Amino acid sequence: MTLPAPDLSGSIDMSHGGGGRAMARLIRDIFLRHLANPLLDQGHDATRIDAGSGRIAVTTDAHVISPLFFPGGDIGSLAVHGTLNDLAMAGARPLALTAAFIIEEGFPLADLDRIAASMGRACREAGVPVATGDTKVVERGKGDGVFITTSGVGVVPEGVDIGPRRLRAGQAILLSGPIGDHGIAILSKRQGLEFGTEIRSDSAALHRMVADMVAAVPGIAVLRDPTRGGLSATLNELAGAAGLGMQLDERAIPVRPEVASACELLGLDPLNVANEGKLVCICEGEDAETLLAVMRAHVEGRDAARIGHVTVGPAGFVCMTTAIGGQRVVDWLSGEQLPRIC
Amino acid sequence: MTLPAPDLSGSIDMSHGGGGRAMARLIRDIFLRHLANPLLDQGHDATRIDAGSGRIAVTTDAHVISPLFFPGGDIGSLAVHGTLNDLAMAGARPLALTAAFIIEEGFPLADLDRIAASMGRACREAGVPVATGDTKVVERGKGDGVFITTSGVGVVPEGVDIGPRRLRAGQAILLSGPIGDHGIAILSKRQGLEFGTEIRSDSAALHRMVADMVAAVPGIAVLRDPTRGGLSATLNELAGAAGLGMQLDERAIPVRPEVASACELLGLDPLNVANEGKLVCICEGEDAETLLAVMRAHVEGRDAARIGHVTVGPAGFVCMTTAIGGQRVVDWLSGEQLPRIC
Amino acid sequence: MKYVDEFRDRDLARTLAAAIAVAADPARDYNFMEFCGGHTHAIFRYGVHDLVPANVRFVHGPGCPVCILPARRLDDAIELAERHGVILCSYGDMLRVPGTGRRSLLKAKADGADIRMVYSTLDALDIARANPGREVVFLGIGFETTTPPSAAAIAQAQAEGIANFSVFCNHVLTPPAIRHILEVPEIDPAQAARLDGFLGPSHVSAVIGSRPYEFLAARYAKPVVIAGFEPLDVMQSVLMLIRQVNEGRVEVENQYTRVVTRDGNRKAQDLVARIFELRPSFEWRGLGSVPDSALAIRADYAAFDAEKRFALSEKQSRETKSCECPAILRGVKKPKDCKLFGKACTPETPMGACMVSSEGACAAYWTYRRLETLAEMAAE
Amino acid sequence: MKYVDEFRDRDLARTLAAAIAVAADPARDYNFMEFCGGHTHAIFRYGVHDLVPANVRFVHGPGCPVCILPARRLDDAIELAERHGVILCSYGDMLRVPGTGRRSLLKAKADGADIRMVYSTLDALDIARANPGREVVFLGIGFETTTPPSAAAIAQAQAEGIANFSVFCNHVLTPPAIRHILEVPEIDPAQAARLDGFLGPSHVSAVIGSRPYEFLAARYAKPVVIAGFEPLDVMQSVLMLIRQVNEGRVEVENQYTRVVTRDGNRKAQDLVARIFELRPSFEWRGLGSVPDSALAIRADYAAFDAEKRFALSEKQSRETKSCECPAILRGVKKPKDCKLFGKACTPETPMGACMVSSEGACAAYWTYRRLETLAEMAAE
Amino acid sequence: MCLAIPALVTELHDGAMASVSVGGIAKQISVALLDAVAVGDYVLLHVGYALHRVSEEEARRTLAMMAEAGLLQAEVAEMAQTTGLAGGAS
Amino acid sequence: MCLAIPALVTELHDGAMASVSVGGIAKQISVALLDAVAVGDYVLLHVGYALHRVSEEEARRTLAMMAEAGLLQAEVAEMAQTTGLAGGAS
Ligand code: SF4
Ligand code: SF4
Ligand SMILES: [Mg+2]
Ligand SMILES: [Mg+2]
Ligand SMILES: [Mg+2]
Ligand SMILES: [Mg+2]
Ligand SMILES: [Mg+2]
Ligand SMILES: [Mg+2]
Ligand SMILES: [Mg+2]
Ligand SMILES: [Mg+2]
Ligand SMILES: [Mg+2]
Ligand SMILES: [Mg+2]
Repeated sequence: MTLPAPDLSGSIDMSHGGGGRAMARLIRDIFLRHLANPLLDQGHDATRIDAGSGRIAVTTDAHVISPLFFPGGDIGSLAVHGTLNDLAMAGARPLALTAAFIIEEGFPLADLDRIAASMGRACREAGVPVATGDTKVVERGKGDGVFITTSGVGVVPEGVDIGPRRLRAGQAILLSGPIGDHGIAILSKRQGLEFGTEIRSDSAALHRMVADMVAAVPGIAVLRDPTRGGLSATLNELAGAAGLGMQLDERAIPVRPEVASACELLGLDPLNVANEGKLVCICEGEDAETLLAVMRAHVEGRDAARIGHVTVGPAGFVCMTTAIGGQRVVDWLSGEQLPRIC
Repeated sequence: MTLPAPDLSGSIDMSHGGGGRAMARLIRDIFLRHLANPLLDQGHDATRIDAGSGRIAVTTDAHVISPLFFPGGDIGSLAVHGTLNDLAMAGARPLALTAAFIIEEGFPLADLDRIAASMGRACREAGVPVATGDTKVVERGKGDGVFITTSGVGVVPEGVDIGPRRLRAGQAILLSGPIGDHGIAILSKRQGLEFGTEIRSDSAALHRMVADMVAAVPGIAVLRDPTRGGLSATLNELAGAAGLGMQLDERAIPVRPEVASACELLGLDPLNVANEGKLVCICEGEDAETLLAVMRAHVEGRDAARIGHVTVGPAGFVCMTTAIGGQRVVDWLSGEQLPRIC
Repeated sequence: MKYVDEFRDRDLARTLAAAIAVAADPARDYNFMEFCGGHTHAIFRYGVHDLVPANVRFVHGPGCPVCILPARRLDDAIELAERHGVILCSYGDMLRVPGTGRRSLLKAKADGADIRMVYSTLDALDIARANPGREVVFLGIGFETTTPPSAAAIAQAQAEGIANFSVFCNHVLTPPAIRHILEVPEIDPAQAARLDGFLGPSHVSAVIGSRPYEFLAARYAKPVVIAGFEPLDVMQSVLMLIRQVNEGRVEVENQYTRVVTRDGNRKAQDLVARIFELRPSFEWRGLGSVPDSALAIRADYAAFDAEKRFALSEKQSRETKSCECPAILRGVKKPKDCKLFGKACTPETPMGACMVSSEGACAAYWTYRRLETLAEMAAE
Repeated sequence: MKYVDEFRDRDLARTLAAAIAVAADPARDYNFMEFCGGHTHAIFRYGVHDLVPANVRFVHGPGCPVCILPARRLDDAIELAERHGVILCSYGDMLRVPGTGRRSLLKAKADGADIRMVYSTLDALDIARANPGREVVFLGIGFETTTPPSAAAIAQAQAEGIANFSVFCNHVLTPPAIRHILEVPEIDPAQAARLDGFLGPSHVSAVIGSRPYEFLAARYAKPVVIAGFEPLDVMQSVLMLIRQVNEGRVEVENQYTRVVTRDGNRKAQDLVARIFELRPSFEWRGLGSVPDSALAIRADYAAFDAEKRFALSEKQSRETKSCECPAILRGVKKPKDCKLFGKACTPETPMGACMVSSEGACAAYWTYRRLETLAEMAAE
Repeated sequence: MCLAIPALVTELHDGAMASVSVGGIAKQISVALLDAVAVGDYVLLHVGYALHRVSEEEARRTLAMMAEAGLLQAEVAEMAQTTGLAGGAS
Repeated sequence: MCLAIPALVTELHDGAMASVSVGGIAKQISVALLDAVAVGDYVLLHVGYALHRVSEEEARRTLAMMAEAGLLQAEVAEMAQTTGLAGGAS
């Protein structure tokens, strides 16, 4: 599909969201150009997908990140990766995505184009199409550049049954790589917190690695991507849902030195910082090495590590042996993560 | 599931979107309370659905309406209806919805509760669950109360094949009822345009009526809901996609007297005004009466009418015999619909 | 809707069409100028063309206050919002009109200017009351119909002491514009001779009455019918014009008797006279500088005059090149004569005001009749 | 990370733990007050408890500038943002602290106040430069460590003539607070006797040196070790205190020699002395009114003093009822002694500042050690 | 130009304001530009202001003339006189 | 209290500003509170300002003392003298 390059010198105005021709042109010139695929080309508000038989998985995430462009990605690639990963965390093979855009009046077309191009690239690399989309424009001061909500549908292979009910004491807790890269990459671009050093977001699609993991060990108990709220939120949520405890070893949890430094500087705990290309896998202890090997064979899991295990109790608590050998509770993040001076 | 009534006296702040416990509590107290269902209760970011076999349909729409509450509905019911209808327009039986919320700092919890309650009601009435969701909070001045993106998945019955490729000259164009109610209901609540008279949005779920229509006439060529951009946008899009023409009869198109009056007052063309509970059905001429009868048996299609037919040409043009018997082109809305004085 | 639906009746339209067909002499042409965009809109939206013989032709006049506002005045309005930081209140009609460099109020708004659409000057006053710390400027456009509401707003602001409210006045007058078309030879020497009569502005006459058009019959020997804006009003008025022509009468007739009288609304006229005074001349897109054709706010009310309150810079304002709006507004060209029509210029990318105003001739041809227009263009 | 990672080494921690175990006399208790929240944080985050014998106890002091700021001052800050419409710049630490009626700066922001988190006074100055039409107030909190950056900002604003910048000064001093704990009998007569020594503030001493703590040894016969904030620093300092106690020495020792000297940073001290002067007394949450314990901006710099620029109203400010923060800040109660702990009061719904500041004792017990704490509470 | 529409006055308020019904739509408008407006009057509404009264009788006459458009020659002349217009030259 | 962290000065700028590396993170800070800061110095960074120099030698000594914590009695006294502190009463 080769359309002539459109004029991208202007900016979005309300007419781009009015439902008329200006919007149709915007969709053709930007979204269809970058996201073209046979499903989207059906030209329907709702798109048919051949799921074959089997169980399907659906997911949705609204992406509201600021800044929109950051080292290692942008809101477009992030929106694709985030939703692919949520499908993968259900053990599902992603079939298709949908994407809904809420764009602020005055947003530069060139930036939108760049974002859509990045989404298209991420989709092609992942081998998963955007099947349908939607575009709304809001008045200046009623949005923040662009928000993208992506939803996803996938098929769950036979025999895969992933969820917190499957947690048992003694299971191993694996982490696919160093934590905190995404959250620190974003913070490093926020006004007043800028770093000169580039810390890249880990934003990445994990479904291929997960497919291999599920193929190697169909009985994986839990997969979860520690995004907003970081590793601490993910593990606390799981411990709470399962009514079990967890015991971590701080020294086993990989954190890049620059990320650790940034956390020291801002008074943050890396355990609370968001990731966008990492997963937590909980499995029987005897499967841990197999799964670590599978993960390490993928670039996304190169630094995978076993970071702890599930315990009978204290129920709902995540505990950790600290660097110096003491004990602490690993709590949820309280409220928003704020840099601090004390 | 009976949870104690939560405290709804406060308002949203950034911590509600931080990924920590405050957010978990918000989800439990408001979203789970109103939207609880076995799928959502899986507690996963991605939810499994048993689709059986067959083709599935997916859709997404971002809802950014202002005001959030309007006669005949609110953003919550609208978000449910809009997405159910998009699935129905593919001839699909809706299986599940997802809902992603972008909430502005300072938004009253009580309003959010009211919206979630309305979504829950709409879902129960429709018999379709919200399978998974997501919540983001943006700073004051970077949102507009709340935006809701709903996506949907459905199954397309065997033998149903709906799409603009199926259009043929001679087919009948049916409309399920009077147009313009939704757009005028919204405008009537905008600052400076208030009417004293209550015009109610037509917001409604059409999938049950569509299921009956598809059962009665599996060979329906096209179904489409004339939402943003109104009937004119829908028909122009179809005519353009099919490379055919359309001929309408202005006097056959139902418009409520109050809606017609409001359009006169504001200088709007009812053909350009949004609907949220109407559909256009294009079918073989011989099936028209059958389908009209099916529609009229539903409250949503009580005033269904045959409003025109597909023509060979002029390709891509929608023409109309006017009230006085002249001819005109029915064009897309240009840009945003603005009230005018001239 | 009373007084509306009855005047869109298909049976009555057929009766009138038959009468017009009988009355129109096939041996000659009838070229009637509808001064008003409102008539243009009604003719196209209802397909009145299709109900009159081909030799009865409509010539579209300059009666669209949006279309005739030159780029300079729009650029000034944008400057008020952007440089002076005022809340600029405008009727919806003006928002998409391109100024210099095709920049519109809507684009200025997207770029951050505080531009608000209002339905009435009453709303602009409300905005001024609600924002005492901000300057609120109402962009006053329109003919004699729309001028009294601007006058009323200024009177109200004075009575209440609303000190942050002012009007950027662009109100214009219809009779001088019509006279200009007929009188100024450099506009088009053949034009005056070609026109067989006028459909007179009805809502303007609701305020000023029909008397101000009597000069047309008296001095220029052109039949006039003050014509309502519903399609049957237009058809009946056409019938009345044809009969005047056929009978050699030259009169100001009034088809729109349910609203228009000879004297109009004296109270509104007095209020306008109290607040406004004639400008010596005003620039009209298409017509150029027309003497005594527009209003300015009197010195007594200078406090409410945005032109006096804010220093507006000198500008190199320019209309879009090769846009034929000017000739179309004078009635000497049709949209099909513009090579941009339907190509570079569409309602989404308007090059001229005639394409963006719903009352503009280009917009009407595009929206309601572009099939025929594009076919004619291809044929030529 | 150099000078950080080495001081978190597990093997060295074991060595120190062994030495402490050997040194600590099992026949007695060691009650050491860590004045600083920074120490509290390090002890809990690294589980230093688990590496010292049970008879070595940490008593948490009032060294958290967030915790000791009374509701009244926070209410004043909210008033500056809401009633005076200033841009209020604050370190992230203050945003969630509840004032009267549990209203925080974050809630005021959600309700529309313009409150901005800054990382440095440098950023607050940038905001003032970027918003010349707005008043920008920096909420100055902190001990001697954080005071020089506020002083530097005021000096810079004066040098540059940044007229819209001011500081709402809540800077407080550590030595008077420690003296107050030991001296004022109505606070708790038994307290002074119970304490066996102090872990002295290390970053405060980076600025003021160790000399200002010599009175503790000299006048109150309490051993002091100026202790770094890394967990090994704390452990080594504990060992040094135990040895002083065991040997009957009463000295000011300096564990944190890599940064602290006896004299501190004279340049910073001079700048602080130029801009600020002692307040006769200041209200501390927990300690009440403490003489000579806080700084105010000198009259020479009144233009940069938010308390002088803006009229702050009289208020009925109130701390949350039955919050035990005051007693906890004096070291006479522990979080488990508060019946709200973990029930009504959690970090998401903090009833007192000790729960919201990361340096607060309640937050530390909740975040890192609530298992044990809740168990103890259940047992009692 | 000048979108205007007939409105039925349903209530009069202070400050020369009135409630009107525009084909069933209730709206607040200004009647400051008209004298002696009464409930039950139809007025021509433009940008929130009543510009002129609408005459029921004249509307009826106009419709009647349309219905008899073929026979109308005589009546046109009559109408012109009645309304005091048609002061043409010729 | 008072979150502060060691930073390596990598570049000096006008206006008493400096570039530092905080464990590999580049950051602009103020050195207005210190005299004669040089590239290669480690400083203690707090809320964007360098508060004090960090002494490499003292850090090494401290770590060495920790490693020999069991044997340290004598050295503590020595350390106190070296730094001119320990002016205790007793
Ligand atoms: S078509 Fe466009 S460019 Fe041409 S005359 Fe009309 S408005 Fe001007
Ligand atoms: S637990 Fe909460 S209420 Fe109790 S003392 Fe601590 S901060 Fe105050
Ligand atoms: Mg859709
Ligand atoms: Mg996600
Ligand atoms: Mg859509
Ligand atoms: Mg914004
Ligand atoms: Mg996830
Ligand atoms: Mg999700
Ligand atoms: Mg839709
Ligand atoms: Mg989510
Ligand atoms: Mg807003
Ligand atoms: Mg649709």
